[in-house]
Amino acid sequence: MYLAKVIGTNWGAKQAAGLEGLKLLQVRPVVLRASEAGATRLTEQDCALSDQVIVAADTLGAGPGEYVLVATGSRVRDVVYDSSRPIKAMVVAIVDSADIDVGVVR
Amino acid sequence: MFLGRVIGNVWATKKWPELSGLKFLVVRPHTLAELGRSEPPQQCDDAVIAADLLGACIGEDVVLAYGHAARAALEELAPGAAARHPVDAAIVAIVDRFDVDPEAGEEV
Amino acid sequence: MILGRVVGEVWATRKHPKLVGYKLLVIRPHWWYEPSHHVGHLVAIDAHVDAGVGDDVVICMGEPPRWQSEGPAMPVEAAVMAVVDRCEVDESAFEGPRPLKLWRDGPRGLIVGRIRTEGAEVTSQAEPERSEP
Amino acid sequence: MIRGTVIGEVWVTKKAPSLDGRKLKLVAVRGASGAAASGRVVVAMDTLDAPMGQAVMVTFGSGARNVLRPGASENRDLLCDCAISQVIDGES
Repeated sequence: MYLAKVIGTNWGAKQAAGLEGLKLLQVRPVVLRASEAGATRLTEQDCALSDQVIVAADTLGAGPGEYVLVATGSRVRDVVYDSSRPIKAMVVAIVDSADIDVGVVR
Repeated sequence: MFLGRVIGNVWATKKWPELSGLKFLVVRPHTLAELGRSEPPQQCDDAVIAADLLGACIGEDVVLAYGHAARAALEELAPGAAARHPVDAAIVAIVDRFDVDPEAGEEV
Repeated sequence: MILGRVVGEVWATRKHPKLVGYKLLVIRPHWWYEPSHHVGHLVAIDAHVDAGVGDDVVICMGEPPRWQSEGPAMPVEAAVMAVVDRCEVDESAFEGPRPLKLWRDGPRGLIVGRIRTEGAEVTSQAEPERSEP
Repeated sequence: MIRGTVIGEVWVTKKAPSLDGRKLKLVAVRGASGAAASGRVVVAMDTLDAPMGQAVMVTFGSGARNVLRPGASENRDLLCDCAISQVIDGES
């Protein structure tokens, strides 16, 4: 699972049958970089966003700008949805706050 | 999967229980350039430890299976145990001969 | 799937029982695909396609190759699934910040040209993002 | 699943049975900073007839096989690890 920020959504009339009724969210995985010396808490500025954009299925109604937890893999899909869905990434939590030990990151 | 040459052995007495009975070899992957020329690989900057169930010896060229394929290799030879083998590389073939031309198919 | 060129073949009598009856082909991948350990090649089984050395082929990776024969999974990670006749790429793929890299001439029969891009216009109003570090 | 742009096509005749009748498209993966930003290209099986230059969504592994034949247990042998799962009409 990884932290990611929701940047939008995409839709299309022609799509795989298994996507029926699924809300799709475009997310950018969070990349932690070492913050300046002396900083005790990581702020949003320290969370850079990867250039990669992943499309994840969403069951919780997360909106653009929110930070979410994304889980991937067929095992998770079979639990959250069912084994016939053509998806591999799912939003499994909307993050209220995250506390990361600055020391470990530096 | 990729080709490599066996360059050493690894013995370990203290190890994960499922690994007992498995032989481990040190395999150096062949780069594409080395596959083209016949002379042996020079410096060794990368080595993989692979489980060996076929009895490969030092100096032999082998085909290495990696990841899920490695565990699938163990399934056949140790039925039912593969799921518990914490192994990510296994030797699946001992090469008699390989014939590689990295330039094959180039418009000449 | 990835595109690659068959640059060689491997013969092995002492091999894993599940590999008996399958040709082992040495593949040099085209463009961006980076095989593990940067060895620049990968070995794939020939899934009933009978590709020869010098052919450009389409290779399927991951789980499907392991279930190409009955019974327990085969110890493989890649299977040749088709021989490429012709491959067409739009010129635009060779521009931009990270253009498509070709291994020398790329797949044989590669035609590069400006392809009519009459695809639907994407109404893209991506949210203004902070610039990347 | 990732977003990409259809940049090309691959024609094959000698092929494994699971491919019959389906097209193979070349999709350039699109990063956050614009088209084909990541330089990565994948060969994706296309059952939705996505035209050249079209923005599409691509899914991998068992997701791709579910595009062709839903139901994970009986499509493991389908030789496909990447498939176009949506022709993107719009993004926000």
